[in-house]
Amino acid sequence: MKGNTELRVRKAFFKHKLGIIGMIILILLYLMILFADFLAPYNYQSTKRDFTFSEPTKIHWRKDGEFIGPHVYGMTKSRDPVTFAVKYVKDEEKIYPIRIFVRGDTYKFWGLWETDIHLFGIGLQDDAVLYLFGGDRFGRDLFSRVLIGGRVSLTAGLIGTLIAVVIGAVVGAFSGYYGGWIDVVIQRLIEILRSFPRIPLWLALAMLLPPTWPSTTVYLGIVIVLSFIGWMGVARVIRGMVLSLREKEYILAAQVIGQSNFKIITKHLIPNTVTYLVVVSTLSIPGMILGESSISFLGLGIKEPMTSWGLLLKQAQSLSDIQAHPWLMIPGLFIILAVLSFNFVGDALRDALDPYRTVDKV
Amino acid sequence: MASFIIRRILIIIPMMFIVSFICFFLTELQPGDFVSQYLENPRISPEQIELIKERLGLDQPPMTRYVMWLKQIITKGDFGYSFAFKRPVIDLIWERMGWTISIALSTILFQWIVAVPLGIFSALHPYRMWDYILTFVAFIGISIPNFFFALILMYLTNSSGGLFSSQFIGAPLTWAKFYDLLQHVWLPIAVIGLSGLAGLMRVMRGNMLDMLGAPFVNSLRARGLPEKQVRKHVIKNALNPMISIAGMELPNIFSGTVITAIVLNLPTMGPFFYTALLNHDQYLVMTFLMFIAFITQIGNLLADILLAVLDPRIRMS
Amino acid sequence: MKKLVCLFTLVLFAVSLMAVPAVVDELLTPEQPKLGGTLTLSVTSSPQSFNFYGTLDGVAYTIAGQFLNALVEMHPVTNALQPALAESWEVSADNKEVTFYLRDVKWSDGEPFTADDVIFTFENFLLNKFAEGNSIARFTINGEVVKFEKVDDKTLKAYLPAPYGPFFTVLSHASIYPSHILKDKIDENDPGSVNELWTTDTPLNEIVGTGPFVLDQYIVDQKVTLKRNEYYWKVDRWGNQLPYFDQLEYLVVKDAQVQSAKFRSGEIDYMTIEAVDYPVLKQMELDGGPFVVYRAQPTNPTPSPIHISFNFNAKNEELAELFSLKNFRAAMEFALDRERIIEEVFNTLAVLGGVPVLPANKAFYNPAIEDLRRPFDPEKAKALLDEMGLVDKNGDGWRNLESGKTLEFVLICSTYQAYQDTAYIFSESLKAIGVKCELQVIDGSLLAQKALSGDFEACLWAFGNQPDPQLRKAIWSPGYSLYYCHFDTMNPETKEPYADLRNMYDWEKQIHYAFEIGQTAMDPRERKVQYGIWQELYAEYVPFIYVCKGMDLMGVSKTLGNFHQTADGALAYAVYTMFRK
Amino acid sequence: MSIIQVEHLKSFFKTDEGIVKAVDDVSFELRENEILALVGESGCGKSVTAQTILGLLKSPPAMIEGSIKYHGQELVGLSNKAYHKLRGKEIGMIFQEPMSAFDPLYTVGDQAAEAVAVHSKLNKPEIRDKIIAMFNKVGIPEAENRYDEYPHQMSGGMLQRMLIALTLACDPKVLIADEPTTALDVTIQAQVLNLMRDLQNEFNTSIIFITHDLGVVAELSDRIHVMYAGKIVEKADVVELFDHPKHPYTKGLLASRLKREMKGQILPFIKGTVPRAFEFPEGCRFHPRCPHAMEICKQKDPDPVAFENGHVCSCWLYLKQNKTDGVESQ
Repeated sequence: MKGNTELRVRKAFFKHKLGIIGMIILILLYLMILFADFLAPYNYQSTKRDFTFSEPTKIHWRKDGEFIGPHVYGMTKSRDPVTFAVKYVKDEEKIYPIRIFVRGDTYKFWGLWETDIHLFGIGLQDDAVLYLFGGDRFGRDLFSRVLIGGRVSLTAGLIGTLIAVVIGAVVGAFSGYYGGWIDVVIQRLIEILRSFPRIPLWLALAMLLPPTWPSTTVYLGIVIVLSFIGWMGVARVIRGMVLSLREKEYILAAQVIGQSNFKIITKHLIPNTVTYLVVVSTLSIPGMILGESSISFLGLGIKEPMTSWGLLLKQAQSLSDIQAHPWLMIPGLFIILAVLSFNFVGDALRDALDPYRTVDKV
Repeated sequence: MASFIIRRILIIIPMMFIVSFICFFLTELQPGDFVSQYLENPRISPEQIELIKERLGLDQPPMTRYVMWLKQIITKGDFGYSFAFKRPVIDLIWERMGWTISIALSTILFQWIVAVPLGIFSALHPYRMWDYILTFVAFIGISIPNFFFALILMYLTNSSGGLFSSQFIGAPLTWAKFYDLLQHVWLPIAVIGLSGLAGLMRVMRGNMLDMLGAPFVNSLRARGLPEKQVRKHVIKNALNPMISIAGMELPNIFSGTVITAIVLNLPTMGPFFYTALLNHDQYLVMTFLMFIAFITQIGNLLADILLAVLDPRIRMS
Repeated sequence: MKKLVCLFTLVLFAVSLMAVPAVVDELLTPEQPKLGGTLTLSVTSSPQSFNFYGTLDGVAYTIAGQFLNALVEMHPVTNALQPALAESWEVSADNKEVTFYLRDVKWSDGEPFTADDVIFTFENFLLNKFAEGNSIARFTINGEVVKFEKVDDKTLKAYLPAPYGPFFTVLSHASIYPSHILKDKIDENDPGSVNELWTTDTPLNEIVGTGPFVLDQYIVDQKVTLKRNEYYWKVDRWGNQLPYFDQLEYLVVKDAQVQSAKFRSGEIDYMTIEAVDYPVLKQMELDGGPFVVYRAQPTNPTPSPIHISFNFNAKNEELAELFSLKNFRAAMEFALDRERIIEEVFNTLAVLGGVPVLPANKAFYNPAIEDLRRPFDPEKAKALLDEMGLVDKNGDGWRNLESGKTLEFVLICSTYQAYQDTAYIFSESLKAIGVKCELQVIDGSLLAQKALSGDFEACLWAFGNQPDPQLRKAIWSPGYSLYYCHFDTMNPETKEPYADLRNMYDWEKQIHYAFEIGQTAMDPRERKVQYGIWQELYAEYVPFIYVCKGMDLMGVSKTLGNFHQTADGALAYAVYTMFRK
Repeated sequence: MSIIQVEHLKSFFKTDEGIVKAVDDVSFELRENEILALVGESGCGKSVTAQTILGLLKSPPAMIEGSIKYHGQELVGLSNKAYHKLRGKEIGMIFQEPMSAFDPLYTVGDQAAEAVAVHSKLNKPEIRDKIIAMFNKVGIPEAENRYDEYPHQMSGGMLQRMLIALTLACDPKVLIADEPTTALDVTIQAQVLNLMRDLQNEFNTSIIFITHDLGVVAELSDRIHVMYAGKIVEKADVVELFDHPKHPYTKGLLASRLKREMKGQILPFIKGTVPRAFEFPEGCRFHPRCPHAMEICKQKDPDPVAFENGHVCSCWLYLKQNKTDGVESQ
């Protein structure tokens, strides 16, 4: 019977076309951040004076009509004498072929071993770059920065949700299982915390993070801040589910044979809510990704030299940037893409796992 | 029913106490205080900073200040004094209420007017092209960061935010002014509304699908009711659960749009709160948070009452 | 161009004239005006108050500046001091007594302005230590406060405890309040209650002034409107009473982007422009946009040029010792790539600036510093560090301290983008010479708190600046409260104003003395010499490494008259002389 | 004379797991003034048959073939609009769970009135009077007050009476009762059954009575059709069926009824369960559970065999003589 359910769920999920597309995009995105250093042609921090605000590099295939493989040309920076706008002039004499497994900036792959091999690139050149998404104001490669920034954005939501769901499940299960005054206290507390609006509470909490923390700790702090709100919704629903589950025969049986309450909760109650937890997790990750980007956008979150999509987008917040350097908005597209995909997957999962729709957005 | 409402109202009182406590310590834990911004001003000597601290009561231990604050609220209804504005915080919040509420309510109205029919439409034609298109558009709506969307819309429409052109700010209400307002106000409503719209639409669609499959619907059909009348029953049943969502959504629309309101230059409480937060204008921040929590409670209460009015099962239990 | 702020000239030529309105010079009125209309500007937040002395809010200052005047004022373009509410004055031979002859001016409600108003303002606001925005420090000379005395309704005497060079400069910041309006509103028993006067909920007809405009309407978080003051005391050279505009509006615009959008659409008449936005706006101008974009020599006093400082009293003693070495700081200056910062952060729209007196400030700028300034030279920086024994001992790419620890420190800076970017570039350059510099970006007020409590290692910051260095003595003179790179120079008991000379390096003592002498000297030449000494010592010993100063960039609607750039590059305009073409 | 004539009716559903043949080639007729019982375990397609007759299955996803004639009018493929005139007015239906047959947000009276108003030209007070009269007729105490109460305020038995009352208030010629007593207590069941019989006598309504309980229909109905897995396996009148059941399934159903004389014995039952609708077996669908299953049963579906007294049964046991023919004719 269980096998059948699984089959049905899988079938139902795969029927949801948008869900599949979302799933594929997410897998690609997470693979991307997993191998970010390798995929990124440059170190995300390395600045290049001669390529500030350089537009996305054009890749050429032919030289004088003859196919010579993908290559880029050398670029010279100049400034408009009146407007002081930066301009780049290409030098067709200087040809740099794009190769794979090319040597470039050194990095520590997964923090394990040092290497300088990148999937593709033109190597380190003085007068040419391969900036697929253009350069930022320090001449850093936006493509590489998007890849690395994704690490923060995509994992913050994931870990934040994980923490939220774990806390929510445990608190909810205890509340529902024990009932009585414990339940009353927890429910009131949740109700109180839920009556604070999300973004102001996030901001107020983000202000609590000591600004002197190193960026990695700030990152953890942000994750915890994000998870702070998510858990309450989970706890409420889990409580409801546990309330009905605890009347079930097998729980009564477990009690009769004298299993400890803790064991009953962790072994019998929580596992029975896993379906719901999975759906709820998928559906709350997008909110957290957006939350991280909002907090970073306001400058209360991730700070330089670390980076995240929200922080990258902060640099594209001016109208003149939209006009002069529209490529700076690319991180915004990545946020949309990731959030959209999570929503699709979550929706598909909800439809598949929960045909009776007990799961609503938390 | 009356006892239910009274009980609900009474619960709010102890809850607000806890809320006030949380608010206070949330602001207390933040590094720095209001006078830290004075430190770099060479016009102000360290001695004077001490003086200001004393005047504002910042030299007292936190617990004393909390008790004092609470006492003032209970005995005089005085929520304290804004350090920056030298005025009672409640006045300051009150000044900004008008627009905040108007925009929040119009946004909710907009969301419902758009989301409910689309959700119904989507549910009546499930898994068809239009359903997919609406779903897709709705999801894009949730997925765009508000501020980003606001910025792009501003750029595309050449708008400069705000609610009025400058010549109409403070001008007496005329048709021209109203027209000017309409020209401006659609932007924040669209931006803020779009993100919630998708969720509402999806919920409405889900509720509708649930209800369409409910046994009583078949029963109604079997009695020979025309499809139009059957749908009326279905929609009414599907709408009810949405009311509690509206109750929950109210506070977020009230204040959850801080960034959008900054980007769009709206005279609402969100940006005001953010500035106060950065300024460490403690009583202002606390009162604001409390106020929102209070609104939420009221929102939930109203939702519960409305739900009870509309649903006999709740009304009578 | 700029005439010196010459006190003696003023004393000699300040003749008590008949009660005629002041005529504004040609610099501000090159064009013949059209009258009427509305000038629309913007402010970045709602004013926290309309009380100049009750708040420390820049927006409140901007607005109060339109309806209040002081006894003397600075020329908006040349910064030269000129008579304002005081029509003329006499200084006694010992430089300790000044007699002011007040102008025949009416408050905006028609009441006459008298010496009582001045006395009232000083007593209750300026010299009231409970007023949050008081100016006691500026009117305190050697620990004693300046005293004012009424002679008759139109005459007033000031008694200075000692000769005080910047007296008229500080006086130009002392806006005079109407005593007939406020006298009854002050709670005698609570001198702090003055802060609660003229808050934003005060009926605007109770706020009267002598400035060109008076408050008319305040729409919370949206707009402050001022209307023309019928009784304003200035006229143009054709005899028109000023100001030309009937109305002055400040739109409240929190977000810089919205401000920019409003300017582009012509809703705002002029605004300062960020360097990064310059190219786009300039291009729009060239493409026939409705505005002109100016690029001018920096004269704006705020902020001062960005500086980087190292804490001589850092908690880490090894670093503290290092930071107090001149050669280390010199090495840091060699490692500072100013050219790159100007190019990348400021789009080339910045100048090197002074230390911190701006080159445009002819009255005090000492050009000798230009030769002392250490240009970007990583090799020299490396050599200096090598020489000090700060070499990479363990081969990890970072230099090591004597104790073997990595040479690393934390550089704090505020969230303001240009500062962050500057700090980032600096840390990158340091990386290249083997010095590890961690950036810590924190909120501005928190930065102030950390820096001013000595809780930092290195700091990138900019203070407000003033044309007269004396007004910034608290920051730049060793021994004062804001000389935050070396707090040991302060007397631990009294903190201020008594410096502890024992803990000062010789060069710090010299700077300290230069400021003390400059303060009581009345001869501008003498003052320039003293502050010149300070600038040279700063350039040589770099307690603060000055980076650069952004140019004054401004976008101005083409429809605005009497807004122009002078021959030597400064922008000339005043709210009361501009008009709509 | 037959009121409803069902011929070769098929109701198939397309689902994720394949095509569900819920009703597969079913033919029967409902005669005037009779109570026809459709009997079988749950999941045999009884309810689907009923809903198909009333056009309540949406097509798609339902695929409906065959013919349903009501007074000679073809119902398969009838437009929704035409169906509206039919439902309630001509053919009424009573559902299994009275609790969920009402919209919880309206009073029962309003819902009844709404249904009556669709089919009659009476004005509001008249409708109200008619419904209250009907409520009284089905034995609802204080009918006047009950009219303005909500479904959740009433017991299941009461609701079922109301459902019957409001269905009859529309004066239908045919009543389809889909397990009207299943959700009720035993005592209430008896009341409802008695009520239905009385009403049938009074209004001359023809009734299709769907149930899984042979005991219930024994006294109530005139004829019985036994359904299994989407097919009618046996048709007979009551006495004939109870006295001479032919199909092994019918026998099994009869055997598994509680009888007083069986005290102390183990209750016989049909082994196994009704297969899920998308995995009906090949051949005779009952063969996996049939004690008499033969090789032929696994391969081919039996055709109906007619006996005396209108008794019809589809089973290879009675087709033995034709067995070889059948295989050969394949």
